[in-house]
Amino acid sequence: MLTISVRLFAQLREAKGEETVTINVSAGSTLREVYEQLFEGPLRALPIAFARNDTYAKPTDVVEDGDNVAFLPPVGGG
Amino acid sequence: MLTISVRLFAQLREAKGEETVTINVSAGSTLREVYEQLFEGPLRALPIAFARNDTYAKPTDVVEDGDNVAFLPPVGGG
Amino acid sequence: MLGLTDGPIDVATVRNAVDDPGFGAILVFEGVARNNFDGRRVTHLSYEAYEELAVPVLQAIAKECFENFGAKCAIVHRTGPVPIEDPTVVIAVGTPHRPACYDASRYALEALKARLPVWKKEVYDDGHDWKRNQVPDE
Amino acid sequence: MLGLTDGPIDVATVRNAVDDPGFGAILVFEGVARNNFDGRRVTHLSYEAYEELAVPVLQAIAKECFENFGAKCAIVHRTGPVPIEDPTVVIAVGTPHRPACYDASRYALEALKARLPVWKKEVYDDGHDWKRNQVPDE
Repeated sequence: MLTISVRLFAQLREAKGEETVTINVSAGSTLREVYEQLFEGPLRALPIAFARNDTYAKPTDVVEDGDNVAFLPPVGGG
Repeated sequence: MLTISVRLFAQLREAKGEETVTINVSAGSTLREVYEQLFEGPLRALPIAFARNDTYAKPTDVVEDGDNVAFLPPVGGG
Repeated sequence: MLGLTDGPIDVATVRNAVDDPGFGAILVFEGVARNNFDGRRVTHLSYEAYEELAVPVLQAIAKECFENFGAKCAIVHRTGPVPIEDPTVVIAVGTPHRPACYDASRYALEALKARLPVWKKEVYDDGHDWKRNQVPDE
Repeated sequence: MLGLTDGPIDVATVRNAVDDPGFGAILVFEGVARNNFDGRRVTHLSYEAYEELAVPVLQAIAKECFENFGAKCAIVHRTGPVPIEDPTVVIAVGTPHRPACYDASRYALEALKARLPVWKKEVYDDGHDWKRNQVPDE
């Protein structure tokens, strides 16, 4: 198992009640798989963007132990 | 003869050295005819707009005694 | 706020004239005195205006902006000498949504350039020109 | 000047960041907190941001504005609660000529709405929504 830190925003943050959660995931998990481990229902259906260690990443990128991961729901700036 | 006051702007003002000139014109003169009485050469060829008593007017409008007439060269605001 | 001024334009005052709690977009255009034209150094600009006609023209443009785009519009044009980097004209537009804001601002600017009875003298080290606006449909 | 702030945005400071004696046009867009949405009263907005990613996104947008339009660009987005009528974002753009100024401003605004990792909470008397931007190509 790997331990990673996950940063959450907006409705994802509200759903978990935390800006950052620390979770254990299986070695070889992709960002998308980590997301689906954390969220279900309507939140799982959102078109999420991913970041890994403060850089944009692909949903298929594999996480490593100690990663700082972020899930970005659809943006609303402006 | 009629006596009218003519207000000039930009290159027309510079050409006459005055913001306002008072001139005598024949009864029945149009604004365009008054313009051609005052200007010749390259200035006569400018696409001029006309005003009479602080309202836009047509080149074919006939002046009356005591009118305040204005000749407007192509504008350059902004 | 629609008019002319012979001193520096206070941009914030023009902008605040279109404030409205129902507006989500405010766009402030400044025409600015530029230091060059066609490679020639410009020392300053100087504008003259036919004020009695210019104010009704600005009022007509603002009315068209409201009728066509639902926009509130404030315009102040400077007259007399204008130093480089100073605004020559400020157009503030407010609308509920952003697309109409851009459309109204551009409309007001192009209408002003075509119709406002104001004349621009571009002054160089060795002379000056009266600059005629290029109007799109010419 | 490209960044986020958790207090009121000073519009003049953003505008002055794009000053240049070779510019003839300056355009300042303000997104403003609006008091209504679909007939519902909005009491205020609140934004949160992923700052570590947002700043590079703003830098990329400014670079694109320069490369595509020759524009200098300054952008400040507010975070945290925003009262009605306060600016939520200010985009200042300067260019030598006006058409590029409008194009660059609109480009920066649309790019920001599509890409900036910032989230908007619209707060009503009886609840709130996280508002997702409509992106033209969706």
